[in-house]
Amino acid sequence: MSTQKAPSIAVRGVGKSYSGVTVLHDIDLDIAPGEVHGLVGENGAGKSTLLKILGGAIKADAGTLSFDGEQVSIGSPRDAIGHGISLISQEGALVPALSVLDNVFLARWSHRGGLVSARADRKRLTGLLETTGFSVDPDVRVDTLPIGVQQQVEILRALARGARVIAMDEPTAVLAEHEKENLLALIRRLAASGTTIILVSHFLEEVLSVADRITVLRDGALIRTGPAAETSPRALVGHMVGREIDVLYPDPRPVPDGSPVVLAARGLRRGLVDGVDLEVRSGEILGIAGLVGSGRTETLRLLFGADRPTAGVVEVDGVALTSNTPRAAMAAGVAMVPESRKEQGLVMQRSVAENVALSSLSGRRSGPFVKRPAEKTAVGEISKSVDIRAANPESPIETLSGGNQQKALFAKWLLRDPKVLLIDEPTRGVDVAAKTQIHHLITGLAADGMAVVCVSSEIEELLALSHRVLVLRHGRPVGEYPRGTTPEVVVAAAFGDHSQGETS
Amino acid sequence: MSVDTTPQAPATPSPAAANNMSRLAFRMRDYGIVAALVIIVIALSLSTDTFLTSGNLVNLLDQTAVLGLLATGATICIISGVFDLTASATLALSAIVGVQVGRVTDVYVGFAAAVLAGALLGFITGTVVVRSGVNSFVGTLATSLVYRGLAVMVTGGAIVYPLTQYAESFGVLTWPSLFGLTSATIMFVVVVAVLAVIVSRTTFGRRLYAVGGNAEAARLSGIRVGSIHVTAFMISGVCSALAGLILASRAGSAQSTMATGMELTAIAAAVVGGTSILGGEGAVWRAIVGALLLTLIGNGFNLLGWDTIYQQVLQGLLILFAVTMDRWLRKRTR
Amino acid sequence: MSVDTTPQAPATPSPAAANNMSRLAFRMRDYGIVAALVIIVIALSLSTDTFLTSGNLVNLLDQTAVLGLLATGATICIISGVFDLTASATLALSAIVGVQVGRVTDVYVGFAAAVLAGALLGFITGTVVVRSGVNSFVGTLATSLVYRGLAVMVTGGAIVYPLTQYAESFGVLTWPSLFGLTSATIMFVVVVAVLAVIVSRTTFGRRLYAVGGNAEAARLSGIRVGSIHVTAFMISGVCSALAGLILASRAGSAQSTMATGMELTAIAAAVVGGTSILGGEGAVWRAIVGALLLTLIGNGFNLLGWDTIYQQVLQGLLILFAVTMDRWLRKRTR
Amino acid sequence: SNPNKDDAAGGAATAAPADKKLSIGFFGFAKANSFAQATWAGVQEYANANNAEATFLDSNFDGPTQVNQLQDAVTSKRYDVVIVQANDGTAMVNPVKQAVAAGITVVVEFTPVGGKYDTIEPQVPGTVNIIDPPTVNGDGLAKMALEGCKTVTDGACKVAYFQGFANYPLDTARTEAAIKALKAGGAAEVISNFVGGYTPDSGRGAMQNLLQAHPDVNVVIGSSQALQGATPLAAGKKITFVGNGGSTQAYDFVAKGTWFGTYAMPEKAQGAKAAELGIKKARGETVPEATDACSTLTDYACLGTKDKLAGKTADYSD
Ligand SMILES: Nc1ncnc2c1ncn2[C@@H]1O[C@H](COP(=O)(O)OP(=O)(O)OP(=O)(O)O)[C@@H](O)[C@H]1O
Ligand SMILES: Nc1ncnc2c1ncn2[C@@H]1O[C@H](COP(=O)(O)OP(=O)(O)OP(=O)(O)O)[C@@H](O)[C@H]1O
Ligand SMILES: [Mg+2]
Ligand SMILES: [Mg+2]
Repeated sequence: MSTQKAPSIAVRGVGKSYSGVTVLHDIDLDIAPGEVHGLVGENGAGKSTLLKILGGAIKADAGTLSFDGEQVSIGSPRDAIGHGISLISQEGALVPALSVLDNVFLARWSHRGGLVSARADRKRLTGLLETTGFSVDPDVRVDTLPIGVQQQVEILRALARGARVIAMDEPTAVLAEHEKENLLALIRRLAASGTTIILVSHFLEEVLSVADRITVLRDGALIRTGPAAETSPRALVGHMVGREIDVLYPDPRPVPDGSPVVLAARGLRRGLVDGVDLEVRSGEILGIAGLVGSGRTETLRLLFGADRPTAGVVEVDGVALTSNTPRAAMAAGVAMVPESRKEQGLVMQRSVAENVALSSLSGRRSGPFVKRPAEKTAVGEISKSVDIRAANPESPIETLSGGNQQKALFAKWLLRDPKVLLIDEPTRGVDVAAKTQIHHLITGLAADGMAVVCVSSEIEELLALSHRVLVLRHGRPVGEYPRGTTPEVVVAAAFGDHSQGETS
Repeated sequence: MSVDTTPQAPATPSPAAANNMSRLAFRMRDYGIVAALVIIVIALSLSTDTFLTSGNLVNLLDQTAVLGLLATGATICIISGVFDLTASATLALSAIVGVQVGRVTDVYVGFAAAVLAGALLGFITGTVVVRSGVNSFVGTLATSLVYRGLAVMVTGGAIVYPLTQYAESFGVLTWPSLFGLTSATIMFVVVVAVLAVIVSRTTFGRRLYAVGGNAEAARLSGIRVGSIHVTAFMISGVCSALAGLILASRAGSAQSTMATGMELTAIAAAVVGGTSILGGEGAVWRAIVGALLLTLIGNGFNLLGWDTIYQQVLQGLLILFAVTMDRWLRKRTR
Repeated sequence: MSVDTTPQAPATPSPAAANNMSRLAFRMRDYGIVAALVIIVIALSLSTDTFLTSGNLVNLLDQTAVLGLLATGATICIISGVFDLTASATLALSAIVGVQVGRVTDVYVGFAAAVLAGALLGFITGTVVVRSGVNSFVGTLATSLVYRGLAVMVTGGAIVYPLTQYAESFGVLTWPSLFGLTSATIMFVVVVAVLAVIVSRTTFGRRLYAVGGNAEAARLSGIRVGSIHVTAFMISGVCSALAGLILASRAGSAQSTMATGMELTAIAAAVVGGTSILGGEGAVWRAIVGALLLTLIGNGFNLLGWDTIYQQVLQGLLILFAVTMDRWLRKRTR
Repeated sequence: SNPNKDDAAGGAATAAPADKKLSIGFFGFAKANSFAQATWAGVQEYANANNAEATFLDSNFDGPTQVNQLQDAVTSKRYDVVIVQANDGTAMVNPVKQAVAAGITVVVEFTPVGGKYDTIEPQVPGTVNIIDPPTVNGDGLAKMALEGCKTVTDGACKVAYFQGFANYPLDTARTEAAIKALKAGGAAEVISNFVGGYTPDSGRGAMQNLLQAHPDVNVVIGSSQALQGATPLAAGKKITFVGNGGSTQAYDFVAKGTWFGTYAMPEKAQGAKAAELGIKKARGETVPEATDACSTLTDYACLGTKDKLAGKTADYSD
């Protein structure tokens, strides 16, 4: 990729605080050229903050950075890019109305005398697509793409800049299993060709498999840096949370015999979704698997009435929904944790408390007024039970770390105490400990009789949580597998290869 | 008027001292524009001996009433993510309706009819914007042309008056009342206080912010985005109608060109107060601060008797000063 | 003027037929407002025999020139995510500068001075907005007060004229020229065509869209968001200055109240054309379509001889029709 | 009941001694307006010559601003006499009442305060009027246009009337009066659906469209500014114009014969007269409550045709 050799990076005494709250403290870190450096830690540990400082997105309050022993000042993203550092940020940094092509080469367009040469860019993109194995239509607006594909666009952009250092903030969080593998392979190839990679991820196995060394952050402090070969997931978790915890998947309680069907859908169709039938019983967790773009998200949205199906019915407790709107679904006891917390889930500039309370406002009012003490109690309790770490529930939710935002989104829907919970990517961007908490939460809810439909690109998680897994391909169910099926079988089905498995 | 939700004690008992510090900074930051207002008030009190007289303060509030009402309506719409450029046309049309209905019935019935007309026009504006799916800026712009046109058609381009026997009681809003304030001021304060409570304390208020902050997230949370917008337009319509009644009551008549262009001054007041035009943020008290600031600057110049040739320049600079100060206080503590 | 980037053949050889179909729908969808314009043109051609005469078309373009230039400036600012409410004040101030400089030098030097003044004022506006960090809506509103005030101070509130010996050549922009079009029209077409190419084809144009679409993403990509905004304001300033020269050339003089309020008509034209006020979308040709549509409606009414009392209502309804049609065509094919 | 009413009566001004320097506030349309500047020149000249000092309060054509300015002037007690050139005659009623109540001498100049456009009588008790009612203005324009018809056609005369602002009550009243008088006076056709506005540019647009729709028009009436933009388009055609306003440009067009006439108010004289009325009243002299500006200040009732304007110079320019 790069012609210049990647530099060695030395971070010394870097610190950062927001309105008096320290989020990074005295960080010393050395990264060797061509190294893959893993960065792990709980939600809110300060990983993104550190990356943003390296990428020039924010300025550190204290400390210095040097490249190849030479101290540099990075005051802006321009400076960082100038030094060959490219940041793929957690929140995503695409320009919605521009095409894939324009986003990949953002501010680096090929041009002749100022006139953009789309042809040259197209050629460059074709090359990049070949190296990465991604496939994206260069001409569509990026905001029409699923987030998985958007993530690929961001990766392509970092590569297009020929960066010598690429800092990736949870790049795999939104990718499906096989895409993750692709990306990890890509990272290895890049490292082999001399690019330095800093990788933030909550998938410890993944970090262990690809990183040369791993740094653990906790509460803004650097706990330890060491070779990946000398540690284990268990040890890492220990460092991250400061105590031993159990990160095994909980087993869902078996669905009681004769448990009634709560949610049923027949012949759902719209756009990509081409005839989905499903049934979920009380106490059951139905997993939906599939490749990116297989229509999993679309299906959940149709179940919730977020989009109006062109054909088919959704029934709750045997009664068809009165209309295909979120309101009707909610009235019938359905809740949905959407895929993208930024676009569909949260009102970013409002407070944590307001966001959590939003979908259940009517439950706590006297006349037109919000019962504020009741709200405070309810929000406080639910926040505790999903473990939202916010300094202040009144601060804007955009100041929370990604994982904590996800937990707030979860809390918002649990406050409604729904009968049916539809979850799209339940643990996207959530740290290991919290992930386990969410898994326990989901199985616990099912054990209490809730019907759960869960979409996850993390196949292990999906198989561990679900009583049953439905595989979608091109918007159509292509198989249903009972608990205990191996990941290989499900992935094969998702790819359209049925030879390995049996439909139950 | 009431002030926005004060943050309560933290739910998590974490680092308390740092927390309180940041809480204080957080509050300060939100009141930068108030500080700017206070600075200007102090400057005026020191440099004139007429500014801090009760007579002038009564005037000041009276002068703020119309703009304050419109700015409140504008703020509520902006919080919910829409602009209402029909405000001044709605003002004219409802005032005309008020006068005309008053002619055949009674002044107070006329007033009530004007308010109803304002609500109805707001409902129509909202429905047009929501149904057509057109951006509210251009949707309400077109609608405002229609309303102004209707006002011309209803009046035939002339001025309409209450019947002579009602002419005096029609001026009721200009009469002095409680604490020597004019009735218009009293009405303004009461209406704005009620709206401030609605916006900051009710479930509707919460929904307003959610819709303006992220309409899709709000919709997926079961909020009827369309009806929240329609309601915001209706509130704005009522505010416009009340402002129209104040103007009509002062003039003793109504006409189709009333308050032309004032919808923009209202939006300006809202934004000067610190409400973000991007939606999802802002507060009713900010509308009032913005309206007061704009009125104050004019009032100050008049009292100081400075050459009007420099007024505009200084006015512009003062507004820039106020909003920049607000902005910097906010940024520093971010 | 040039039309937006046409999508090239897809790089991925995927389902080609479906792709072409959707590409076609995609185009249709983008030109809803043009369709609305065409419908109105056809209606006017059928209902009057004067509309489709070359004389009237020459007039129409001449009448569109000023609004078209301002709308282009407004569109470029809006694409980049800012509003320029100084447009009409900049227009007045630069026209005045043009006349005054012309008095001591020569008409054409004066014209050049006006354009320079427009660029300079745009630079100042942009710098004020970027540096203060204030929302552009209120920042430019305040700045426009300052500019208008300066215009009053410069002229002492009087009208300024070119020297008598230059009076005739000062009217140059009203003279007929190529194809019988006025010089003002020619200038308008050339400037707008150049700007359309800049916006749709250059890297600067791309940066403009990127900054307006997601300023943070643009910043993270190393784009100097501030200087893009300043440049947008400068372009808008130049457009205003040119519009001001046309108006001054027609009037044979300049004064501080020129074109008051026209910045809003310009924004309206931009938005009617289909540029989103949220930024990051839009095109120069849309500004022209919007300006043409608004001018056309006025022109049509005059030719039809309808009573002015119904004009506003019908104007509002026609604009609503046009933008709603545009909107629905877009939605259907999404 | 209305408590305002009582103090309204109590505000009868006490006469100021002749040696007291009086302070005059002139509430004009806008500083950036040459018409208002002409008024101002008259006011200032008379004031300076008669032991008074005048100030121009610039409302910049904004109705509400002017209301606040007058209200604040009453508070600050800065002026003994105010001369009001109202942007919005109805909105000014209340502050004018307050000023009268506070014992300030109020002179209403050029446009009426109050909503009646067909009378010179004061509409707020206690004020002094020197105005040119819009209906009188409209009648005058029609009268000149009908005269003008004879210079361009022997047959039926087609007259176009460019409105000022579309459907502003003041404009409406003037337009209606003019149309009525034109029809009564025998104009064959009256075209009144064109808005010419108050700038050369808007006048130019209106004229372009007019010539498209009615190439056979004989006489065009409009504001002097609008006609300035319209006139060049009629070059070589048998069309004459009647302007509304006595600017230098209008005088020139009339003198050259391009226009048949213009409604020419000697505005500086009107300003001086207003100042005279105000100062005299404040010093306790009796002055007429209502003065018709045109018939008092000119011997040709503002109907400025070529012979009437010969040798006269305009007070302001457009
Ligand atoms: N703009 C901001 N204002 C205030 N606090 C902030 C801001 N940005 C981040 N924080 C706080 O800084 C801390 C560290 O956040 P950061 O995003 O670096 O965490 P993270 O390790 O990336 O977490 P996650 O795994 O959830 O993404 C968190 O407590 C967060 O709430
Ligand atoms: N590579 C791609 N390029 C362009 N569009 C794609 C691509 N993959 C999927 N899509 C679009 O994504 C939409 C369906 O995605 P949907 O979100 O339902 O799938 P998903 O399986 O949930 O994927 P994700 O894991 O990204 O959420 C369809 O509109 C489809 O056309
Ligand atoms: Mg993070
Ligand atoms: Mg999905």
